[in-house]
This record gives sequence, structure tokens and C-alpha cells, in this order.
Amino acid sequence: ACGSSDSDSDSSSSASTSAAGGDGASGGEKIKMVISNNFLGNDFRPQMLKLAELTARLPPFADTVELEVVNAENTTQAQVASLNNIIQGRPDVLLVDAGSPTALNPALKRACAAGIRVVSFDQVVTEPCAWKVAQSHADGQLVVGQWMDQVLGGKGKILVDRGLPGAPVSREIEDSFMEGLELGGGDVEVAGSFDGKYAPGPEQQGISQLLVGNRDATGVMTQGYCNPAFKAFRQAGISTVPATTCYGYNGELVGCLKERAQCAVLAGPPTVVQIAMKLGLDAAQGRETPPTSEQVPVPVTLFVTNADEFRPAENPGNIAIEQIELGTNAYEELPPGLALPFTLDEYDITAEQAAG
Amino acid sequence: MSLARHRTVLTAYAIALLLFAVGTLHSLDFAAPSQLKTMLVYASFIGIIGLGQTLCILTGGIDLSVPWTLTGAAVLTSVMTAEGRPLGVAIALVLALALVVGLLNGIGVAYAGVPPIIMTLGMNGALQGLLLVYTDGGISANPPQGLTDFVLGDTLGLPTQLWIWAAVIALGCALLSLTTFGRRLYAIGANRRAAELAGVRARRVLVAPYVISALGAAVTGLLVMGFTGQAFLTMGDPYLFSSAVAVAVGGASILGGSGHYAGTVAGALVLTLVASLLPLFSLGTAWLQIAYGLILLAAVYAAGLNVTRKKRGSPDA
Amino acid sequence: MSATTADPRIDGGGRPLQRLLRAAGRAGLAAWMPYLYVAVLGGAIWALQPALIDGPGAVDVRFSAVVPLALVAFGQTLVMFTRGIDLAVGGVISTATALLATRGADGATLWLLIAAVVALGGVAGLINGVAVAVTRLQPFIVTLATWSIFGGVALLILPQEGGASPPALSEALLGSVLGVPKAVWVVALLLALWGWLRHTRLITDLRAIGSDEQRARLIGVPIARRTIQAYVLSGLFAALAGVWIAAQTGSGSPTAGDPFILSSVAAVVLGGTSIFGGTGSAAASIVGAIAFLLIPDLIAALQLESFWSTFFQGALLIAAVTVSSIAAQLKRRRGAA
Amino acid sequence: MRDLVLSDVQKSYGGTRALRGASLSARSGEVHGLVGENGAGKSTLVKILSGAVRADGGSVALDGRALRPRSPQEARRAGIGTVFQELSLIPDLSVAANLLYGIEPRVRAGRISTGALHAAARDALARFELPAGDVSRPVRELRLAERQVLEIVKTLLHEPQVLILDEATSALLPEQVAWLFALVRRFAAAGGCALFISHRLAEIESLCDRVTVFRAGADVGGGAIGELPEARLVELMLGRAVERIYPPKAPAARDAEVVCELRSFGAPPRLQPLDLKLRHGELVGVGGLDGQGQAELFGALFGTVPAAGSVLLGARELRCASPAAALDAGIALVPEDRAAEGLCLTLGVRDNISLGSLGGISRLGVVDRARERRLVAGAVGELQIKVADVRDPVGGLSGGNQQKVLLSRVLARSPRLLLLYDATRGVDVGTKTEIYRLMREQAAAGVAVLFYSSDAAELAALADRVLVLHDGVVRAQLSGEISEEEIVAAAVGGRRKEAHA
Ligand SMILES: Nc1ncnc2c1ncn2[C@@H]1O[C@H](COP(=O)(O)OP(=O)(O)OP(=O)(O)O)[C@@H](O)[C@H]1O
Ligand SMILES: Nc1ncnc2c1ncn2[C@@H]1O[C@H](COP(=O)(O)OP(=O)(O)OP(=O)(O)O)[C@@H](O)[C@H]1O
Ligand SMILES: [Mg+2]
Ligand SMILES: [Mg+2]
Repeated sequence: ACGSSDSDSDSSSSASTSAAGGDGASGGEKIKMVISNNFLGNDFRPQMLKLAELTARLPPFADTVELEVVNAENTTQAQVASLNNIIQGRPDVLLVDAGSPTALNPALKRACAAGIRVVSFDQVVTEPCAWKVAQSHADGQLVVGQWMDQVLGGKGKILVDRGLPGAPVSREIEDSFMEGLELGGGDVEVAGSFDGKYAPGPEQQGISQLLVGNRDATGVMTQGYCNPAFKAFRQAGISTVPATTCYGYNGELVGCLKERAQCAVLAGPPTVVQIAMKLGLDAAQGRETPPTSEQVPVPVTLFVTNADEFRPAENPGNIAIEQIELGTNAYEELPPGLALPFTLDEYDITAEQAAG
Repeated sequence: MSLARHRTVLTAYAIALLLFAVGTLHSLDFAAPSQLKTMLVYASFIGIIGLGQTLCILTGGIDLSVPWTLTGAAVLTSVMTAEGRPLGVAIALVLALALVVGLLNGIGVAYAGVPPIIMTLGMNGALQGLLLVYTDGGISANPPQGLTDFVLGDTLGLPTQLWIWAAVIALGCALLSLTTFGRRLYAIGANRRAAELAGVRARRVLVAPYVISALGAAVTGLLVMGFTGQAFLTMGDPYLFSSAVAVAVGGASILGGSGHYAGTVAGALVLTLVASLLPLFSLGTAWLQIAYGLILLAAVYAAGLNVTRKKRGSPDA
Repeated sequence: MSATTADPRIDGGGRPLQRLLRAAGRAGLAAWMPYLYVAVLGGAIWALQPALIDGPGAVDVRFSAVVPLALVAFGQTLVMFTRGIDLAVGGVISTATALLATRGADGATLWLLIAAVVALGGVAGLINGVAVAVTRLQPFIVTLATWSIFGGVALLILPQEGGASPPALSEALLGSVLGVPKAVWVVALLLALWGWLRHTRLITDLRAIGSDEQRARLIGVPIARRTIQAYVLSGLFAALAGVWIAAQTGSGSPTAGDPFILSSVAAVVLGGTSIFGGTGSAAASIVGAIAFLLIPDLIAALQLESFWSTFFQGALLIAAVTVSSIAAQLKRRRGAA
Repeated sequence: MRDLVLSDVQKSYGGTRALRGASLSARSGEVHGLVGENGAGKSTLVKILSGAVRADGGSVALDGRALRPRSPQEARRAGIGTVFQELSLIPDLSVAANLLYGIEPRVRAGRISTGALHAAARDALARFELPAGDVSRPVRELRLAERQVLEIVKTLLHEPQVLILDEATSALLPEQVAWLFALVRRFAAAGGCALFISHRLAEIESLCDRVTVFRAGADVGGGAIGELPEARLVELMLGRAVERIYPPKAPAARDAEVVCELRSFGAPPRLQPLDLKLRHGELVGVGGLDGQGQAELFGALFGTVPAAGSVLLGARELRCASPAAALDAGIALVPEDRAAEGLCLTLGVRDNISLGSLGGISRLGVVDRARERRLVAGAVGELQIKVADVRDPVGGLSGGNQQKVLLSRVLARSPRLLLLYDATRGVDVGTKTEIYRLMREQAAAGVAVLFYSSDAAELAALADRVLVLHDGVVRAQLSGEISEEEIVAAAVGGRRKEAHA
């Protein structure tokens, strides 16, 4: 499929940032797979890309796929421009972690038209010709909301993170959490909300500011990290450790244990890229693939501090619930930014490898 | 003495007091000691950066390379300590790097004649690129624990961080009010050519504000990292404009030649108070942004009122 | 001490050719630099990976990216003539895309919608212009504040990225006419517009204001009116950029405009316009925009990590201004010697 | 009939009463002189007439009709043409665009035809007997005298009925002054009314028909020029008689000790190497047409222009690469343009005075407030600088007082070579007298004093010796009884005059 004009683009991709498959394997027959990422500044994306590279060295990718990762600046314009350049190189498979659900559509439509198999993953696009692989934040947060309600016994005040202004996923997370919160029938009150922007600094500041009028808050829902909530409470001189929800970084799990906090930590698994790669490979090799109109789910785990007690009334996504424990899913010696779980079981990758 | 002479600075403090009063009336918690401490800590981030920014703006310049100098300092410290280097060594190295950044900015502005806004904007982009390449777009190193303990540690009832700011305030005010360096800065800002003909070595003097600004940004990076317990790549974003805005709210002219760090301190307080006050009114993000813009306009207008009036009626009209 | 040349009366004349040469020399190296950047960057990309320049659709793609920055930079240039700066373009662009992504339209209503969006950009510019001209606060601060305000408005209209701009909009603006991509036509149109505009009273007045506002008042330049006009035009051009982005992406974003704030200033400066007002050219700003956007392509052609493009954009900005500043210093020294 | 009648005009700037009931009446066909010391309110009156500021009270009538221009355009339309003291040329616009602003030929749909504009500009310059040259040059590149000429032409192109010239000659050379006077006389002869402001009383005498004297914002006298001898004018202006404007020249300076010597000193190519000895007690003036290398001479000595050759000051040989180095070596300069190069107008009087001596009044970089206070108080007292509070911004002082602040900053360095570049331009008689006295005192105290003046009368009356430069070469050295005519002749004449008795 990659056929004709690749004399120069082939030689160049081996010199590129992160070609996989290692040594001097001749590129001619390999499937050329490109990941387009837009840089966000968080720890999750680089780790996911590292996982992609590690995975590309393992079967079934090792002998068949040549992987290239292309980062673009954190603007839609930049990712569109970068995609256009990628399309000029005619890869077989294009994996896209999108900076915008809609703005890349025209470019991706062009890619499809050029015969490139397009898989959008993690932050997915609405373009119909692309496969979509992503975790369902709605399913996950529905359970998280129920957890908060149960832990607080259906009463009290919580603070809620609205994420990044303008980002669609933020709205989805917030809405589903609220839905879950109300499922139990309790009347937990949302005392205030803040823009955490998926970064510890803004989260901590947002919570600090809200604590002014709400020193009696007992729970915090964040879209990023748990630790800032603990810090903000301590800063404000409040001895209560809030029941807190966040996303699955190693440091947050460790933090929850250290603070002896009630926590529900939803995995934001980098494994999404492994599923997307496999889908792309299948498509390129002509195997059967799910329809592009459906979102391919990513298995998700909810790590909690009370796995023995917590039973959600509704769990449409079949989210696995796991107890947070040092050594099994929380590692004091590994970097705090390590997102969990760090690989699918079928690939032989260790936590140390994933952490770099 | 003549309060009128310091009206711009006093206006900025008056605005800060007003905002504080509004907050306290809305919720008594606003004046709780722990809350005050937290607010002061947030103000101190802008405040410490604000010293260098004030000096730059006094000379008619500006430093827009703060965000990535700040982020770079935190990230590099975190990476170096994770590699096993002692914290002290890491900090010394990072400050040395900041010194180089400041020198480059200063030399570009003073000797190559590059307009400050362009020099520092370009530097910010260059630093961002280098740091992203270096970290491969992400960092996952444990932050140095010693730093967190130090920054948040209690010294005589206040977080150490506030003592650091107090020292910066003392240093900044003394620098501007008592030293020949301060006099020369004002002179360069008011009329560089005249200052040079009066014997001021303007190029040499002009480098210093950028060096001080870079060092301030680096120190703030370390403090922010200590405070949040983490280095992250977006940590500099909020500081692109906020320190310059604090200087302006403090009554300085962005054109240089007038203003004082005492005003910037008030400006930092005003910005922090606004940010703490607005969430109390449960506005959505959109309204928050709108309100922020309006308050900013009002504050700068009030603080700059007599400055602009004077400018308009200058005798060589 | 003013040490300058020539004899006591107004300059010693010369034949037309000499005069022409002198004028070319006066415009100097600086005026040709942006074109040089484009030639060098474009040439390098072409040498490394010709497909990025002459591949199918490459020109369209490249110019589609240039159009919004060129539009914003055009307006930004006019503001910078007056020694101002318009940071609010970020909010205006976002608001424009937000409006387009939340309103359906077709046929005649589409053009009405576009007109309304652009007019709103003008109103935003009017607010900036009046604030700058009447309160006499620094444009930097005023537009920083209004950026926040307009950005908030964008969020009110479109709380989250997405929506769908009218498909007719994309059809109307994208594609080719007479075999040439519409994006190229837009850039050509902008260059032609500048060709016409540059000798108008408006531009002369804007330059006069930036050069010396007090004196401009004395010779009868309507300072407030012209200042307001500059910001209104900047608002209009920013809204047009928003329209283009909405067409290009088929959607809207309440933060779409933010990246254009500093990149428009960079494009203008790369084009050789002084941030101290008085001199420059919007055409050169457009060329500057092209140069600025060629850098990520060069990085791609070089197969470097994309993060290098931020580095090189910053470095080019500094290098460009250093070159013109040193050239100016040398010229002054030569003039004095 | 284009009579201009102003009565009881008032204007305050904040607390400063610039005009407190000023009246003046000028008839058509006459050239009316307006004199007064710095800050007397002359320019304020001009600004009111030209619509730049609005009067608080009083009335202005032109041709018997009330005139209250709200903007410069309105004033221009009413027939008022103004040559502003600070000029009104836009530095970044071309000569042509400046000359014809608002009256461009061929404007279609708001678009100005550059070709037509340049042609019209060349035409206009030719009509005023000026070489056209390159009219597309930005005004920024012109020298002060060239700009002054341009401002005059620009004003006349609007064909005003009333022509106001606010210190329009202060930057002009004798031949340019003659050119201007011819123009003004022709203008008046054609029935126009000209208002002429100058601090050079000789010009007032030779050009004006009648004169009005302002003091402290009000008219204090006037009449036909024939009835007002110079001494009487000065007395009206200052409110006191002045014995003599120029201090007596130094006796027998010839054999006095040499305090400074220039050896083959120059700034090629604009100033050829020259030799010069400055002696104890001697005031040496530099003259000549504008732009003949005088600026280079002063600049090279002060380190702002690359120099060749050597300077001996006392026993030391110097080579200064920057003003800071020059000051450290004992060389000080009073620059030409007070606002642009001399003072930091937004800063206080105190800061301006001490700026030059910061090193001397500080310890380890900290300013010693007590020493600074003594320094500033001494300067303010000695030069009688009128200021309420030394922290007030210098920009708020009258021109004369600003000049004194500048002088005191320079003198505070106790220089051994004092350079003054046209330091009395635009300065009133009263202040000039004081500056002359200071220069003499400095020379008598052993300071080498070298000054440039665009005013030939001043050179003749003040200097013990005058160097006339032409095209970078010393065309003449005059000493003893020097006459104005000698200087002018040497400046423009082709003859080479050697040291004259
Ligand atoms: N824009 C202004 N703001 C405040 N004071 C002013 C302004 N313009 C002039 N003044 C003051 O008004 C008074 C009169 O000034 P004006 O310029 O009319 O004097 P002048 O007679 O023209 O003096 P000179 O001979 O020095 O030009 C002075 O005290 C001056 O300082
Ligand atoms: N723009 C201004 N702002 C504030 N005060 C001013 C301003 N202009 C002038 N003044 C003050 O007004 C007073 C009168 O000024 P004016 O120029 O009339 O002085 P003067 O006595 O005429 O000086 P000179 O000896 O130079 O002729 C001065 O004390 C001066 O400081
Ligand atoms: Mg006076
Ligand atoms: Mg005057």
C-alpha cells in the first residue's frame, strides 16, 4: 500500500525520533504506522508514547510494524499542520490522539481518502471514517459518583473540579460524576467548583480558594490529582482529610495511603495505545475490525481504599474495582507520574520499563 | 510628608484593602489566619517574580520569558535530584542556568538592541522547546522532599516562603529607593539618551533587571514546586502576564521611568485577592474570566489615573 | 548631540536613478529580510522533502494554515503602527468560531451570519479602541483585560470545544478557484489590499500617531478616531480569521484564538514592523507569518522532534530582530561618520 | 483687514497660571514681535491661537470675529498658520508627506498618489528657493535646521492670514534667518499679519514693526519698535534693568597656562584633525554654519563619536570611548537638546542633579542622602533654580530653570574641560546672562571651556577666541575684538582667515 514515492520518506523515518523494531531491518515490506500526538504537558501522554514504543518491539508488532511518533504543539492548528505533513508521507496506519474532537476531522477525512487507515484513540474525534478507541469516562465517573455518595453517607459538602475550560471531556467527567452522585439518593451538596486544568498547581489553588467559604467540606472530586486536595486542606488548617477522587497515577495512590484518606482513583490507562495499535495492525493486515461507528472500549479499573465495602448499584461499563495496596498497584519507589495500569497483560512489560 | 507623591502606590493598596473588605463581608472565613497565610503565599509567587518584572518595566522593558524559566528551574531541579544529585547542588546549578538566561536576555536587549518584548518572547519559546526536547514532553521524577519541607516549613509562625518574600520586598524597596543602581534604572527608563550623557553606563545597567527577573522566576519555580509538591510542564503558564499586570496595577507606567516595587507588592495582593474573591460568588468559568477582565481594567485605571493625567498634560505637548 | 549629515538646506538632490537607489538602500536589508526567510526556509524544506512543498494539495494545506495568521497579523500591524498592541485578538477569534459552531446557516443566511460575526469582531475592536483612546491606558493592559473578557464570552457561547460550523461555510471558503486554492487567493487579496491601503490617509495617520502622537495632534491627525479605527480593523480581521478557522475545522473552540496572540506579534515583528510604531508593512507581516509557519515544516522535513520548532521559532524571532537592530546601528554609525 | 486682537486671555495648567490676563493686538500688514523671558507664556498664547489648547478666559478676535479654535484643524481653517516652537513634523513620515499633510494633491478614494505628492513637494520647495533633494526621506534623518526650514515652508503652504513664528530662528543660521525674514516681510507686505517670537532681541529689532512684552503671563508693555531700545525691552521683560548681558572678556589670555590641548584631534571624515590649546581663564567659542563638524568635535571629545588624535588634559593624555569615561576623565558636556539628551523630564530636580555624581555621593552603591541633599541644595542655591520642592519633576519647570538644572548637574562633576553645545538656545536674556557669568567663573577657576553657539552675536561678545569651522576644517581663528560680521563672513565666505590681531 505504501508503494510508490517512498524512497526518501523511508530512509528518513529510520532516522526519526523513535523508530521501533530496532536495528537495520529493511523497511520495504513493513507496515508504516504513525502516531500523531498533541503535547499536553501532563505525564500521561509521554508515558503512553513510551508504552507504544515498548509495545512495538514485542510481537506481533516487532517484525511487521515500523512505528513513528510525531508530537505537535498544543494547538489544533499545529496538529492539523503536522497531520498534513504526515499524510504527505503516506503511512499505512495513522493513530491520532486528538487535540480537538472535531477540528481535525477535515484533515482525517483527507487521510482516509488517501487510503490511510485512521485510528483515533484516547481523545477521540467525531470523524466517521476513523476507528475510535477510548476509555469511557462516563461509565467510570458514574461509579466514582456512587462511591462518593456512599463514602459520605449521602450527606455533606463536596468541591468539584470542572477540568479544563472548553475541553469536552471535562464536561463528560463532571456530568457523569454528578449522575452517579445522585444515583444513591443521598443529598450530598456541591459547595463549589473550580477549574483544575489537569495540573496540580491550579487544582490546589482552586481548592484553597473554595475552602474559604466551605471549611466544612468533606469531599473533593478532581479530574486529575488527589494530593493537591490533601495539601489544600492542610494549608487551610483543616484537620479533616477529605474523601477524594482522582485519576490513576502511582503518586496519587501512594498519597492516598500515606494520608490515610478515603480515595477512589479511576485508572486513566495508557494501555489505550496498545489496543489502538493492535486495531491498526489488524486493519492493515486485512483482518476483521469493529465498525468505525462504535467506540472500542478500554478495560478500566477503579482503585479504592474500601474495596471490601464498596458495591456500586450500577456499573454499565463493568469497571473492575480493586483495593489500593502498596506493592500491588501503588509503588513507593516508582515515579509519582506513572499512570496505572501500565500495560495490558498480553505484553511483557515491567513497571520499571514503563516508568523509563 | 506628601502622600500625593505616592498616590499611585497608595491607590493600589487601597484597592487591595477594598477587595479584602468585600471578601470579609461576604464570608468571615476570608479573614481567617490560615486563609490569609494561603493567600499571601499565592501572592508571593507573583510578588517574587514581580521584583525583576518591576525593574524591567521601569527601564521601559518587560520580561515574557518568566513562564519557561520558572518551569525549567523546577523541572531541572526535580530531574537532577531524582538522578541522585544533592538538592543544594541542583539548586545552585539551576540558579546558574537562570543567570545565563537572564544574561542572554539582558545582553540581547542592552547590547544587540532587540526590543525586550521580542527578546524575552523569543527566549520563552526557545526555552520551552529545549525543555520539551530534554524531558521528551513529560516528567515523572519524584520532587525533592527536602524542598517541600523547607518551603512549607514554619518559621516563627509563618511559612518560610513568606519570609523569603519579605526579604525580597526589603531588598527590592531598598534597591529602588536607596541605591545608585535604582537611580540609574529610573533615569534610563525616563530618558536613556540623557542618562547615558549624564554618565550612566546604560548598557551595563540594563542587563541587571533581566538577570534579577530570571533569578526571581527560577526561585519562584522552586517555591511553586515545593508548594504543590510536584514539577509539571504547565506550571509557568499563569505567570506569563500576571507579574506584568501586578506591576501595572501597582501604578507603574509600562513605558518605564515611573513606578515602585512597593506598588507591585500591592498589585500582587490585588491579583490574588481578585482570584480568591471571585469563586465566592459561584460564577461559572466564563463569568469568572469576564469579571477578572473588568476588575483588571478598573484597577489599572484607578491606579494609573494620575499618571495618565500627568502624561497628557506634559509641558512639551 | 545630533550628529547628522548633509548640507544645511534640504538635501543635495540627485538624479532619479540615484534617488531610487537611495530609497532602496533606505528601506534597506530589513525590508527584504522576511522574503529572505521564506526563500531560505522554503528552499531548505524543498531540498529535504520536496513533497512537503510540491506534493498534491501541499500548497493548499500550507496556505490554509497561513490565512488565519496572515489575517490577524494584518490587523495587528495596523495597531502596531500606532505603537499599540492588540492581545484581545485571541478572545475575538475564539468568540467568532464559537458563534459559527453554534449557529446553523445556509445560502444567504450564511453570508448574513458571517457578516454578523465579522461585525461583532468590529464591535470588540471598537471597545478596545475606545478604551485605549479615551482612558489613555496602555494598550498592552487594556487588551489583556478585554482578551479575558472576550474569551469569557466565547466560553458562554460554546462551553466546550466542538459544535459544528455550517457545512456550507467550509464549502464556500475551502477548495480551489481556477485551479488555485482559495487560501492562496485570500493571501493574494490581502497583499493587494495592503497595496491599495498603504498610500491612504488612514495608514499615513496611523504611522504619524505611532511616530509622534503629540505632533500628530498638532498637524490635525484625528488621534482618537484613527486609533479606534486601527483597533476596529484589528477586530474585524481577527473575526475573519475566526471565520476561516471555523470553516477549516468545521467546528469551534472557545480557546481557538489564544495561540494567535503571540504568534501574530511574532509574524509582524518578523515582517520588520517596529514595535515602537511608525514604520512597517502589512504585506511584510504576511510574509513574516509564512516564515513563522514554515518552521514546524522544516523541523518535520529535518525529521527532528517537533519540540524543536518552538525553539527555532523563538530563535528566529530573536535572530531576525537582532539582525535588523544591528543593521540599523551600523547605518546610524555610517550616517554619523 | 486681518487684525488679531487678544484681550485678557487666561490659561492655567493645574496650579500654574501660564497666562493671567494677557492682551495683544497686531494689525494686518505688520510684523509683530512678542518677547518675554522663559515661561512668560508666549508659547501658551501660540497654542491657544493655533487650537492646540483652549483658553480658560478672555477673548481672541480675528478680523473682528471671535476666534475660539477647538482643534489645530479649525485654527488652520480660520487662517492661522503656526510654526511651533517644538516643531510639528512627524519623524517617520517623509519630507513630502509632512510638507503637504492635509493638502495633498490628487487624493482619490482616500488614496494619495505618491508620484503626485513628491512632485508637488519638490515644486513647493522650489517655490521657496530651496533645493528639492530627496523628498521621500523620512524627516527623522534631517537635522534640526533642515527641519526648522521645512516647518516654516509647511506652514506657509497653507497660505495663512496670520503667521505665527515661535522661536523659529533659534536653530537657523544667519543666511537662513535672512531667507526667513525676506519671506516674512513679503508676507506682511501682502497684507498678512505675522507674530514673531524670539529671544534674539537683535532679530526683533530688525524684523518687527511693533512689539509686545510678556512677563509672568501678562503683557507689561509694548509699542513701535523704534520707541523701544533694547535696554528698555530687557527691563520690561525681566522687571529689572540689566547692566550688561555679556561679562567682560579675559585680559591677556595669550600667555596663560594651557589647561587642555588637542593634538591632531578629529573625527574623520566629518572633522579633519585640528590642533587647539585652551588656556587658563579663556572662553573659546566654536562657530560656523550648522553641520560643519562642530557636533563631531564635541561628540568626539565626549566619547559619543569615534575620534582620532589625542587630548591632553592637565598632564594626562585621554581617549574617551563613552560619555561615562569622558566624565570620569573630567570632561563634561551640556548637550544641545535639553529634552531629548539633557534631562529626565519625568524625574525630580534632585534626581536629575545628582544623576551625574552618583558615584561621588554614594558608598557601596548606596546613596548618601545627606551628601545628596547638600549637593542639590548647593546647586539650587547657587544657580537660583526656582522650584518648590526638589522632588518635583523637572518637566514642570520653565525652560530656563530646566537649563539651570542641566547646568548644575554638569557642574556638580567639577569638570576640567567644560563643553557647551548651544547651551543658550531658546533661553531668555535673564538666564543667558547667568549662564555667561557661570562660564566666566568656570574659566577663571581654571576649567577649560569650549562652547558652540549658533548665535554669532553671542560668539562675538562672549568668546575670547572663536574657531570657525567649515566642512570639517578650521576656516578661521578670530580673537581680540571680534565682530559678528567677521564670524559670518568666515562661515560663509571662501576666504581663509588666519589669526587676526
Ligand atoms: N502643558 C503644560 N502643563 C503644565 N504647565 C505648562 C504646560 N505648558 C506650559 N506650562 C507652563 O506654563 C508657563 C508658560 O509656558 P510657555 O511655554 O507659554 O512659556 P514661553 O513664554 O513660551 O517660554 P519659552 O521662552 O521658554 O518658550 C510655564 O510656567 C510653563 O512651565
Ligand atoms: N507643568 C507644570 N507642573 C507643575 N508645576 C509647574 C509646571 N510648569 C511650571 N510649574 C511651576 O510653576 C512655577 C512658575 O513657572 P514659570 O515657568 O513661570 O517660572 P519662572 O519664574 O518664569 O522661571 P524662569 O526663571 O525660568 O523664567 C514654577 O515654580 C514651576 O515649577
Ligand atoms: Mg519665567
Ligand atoms: Mg515658548
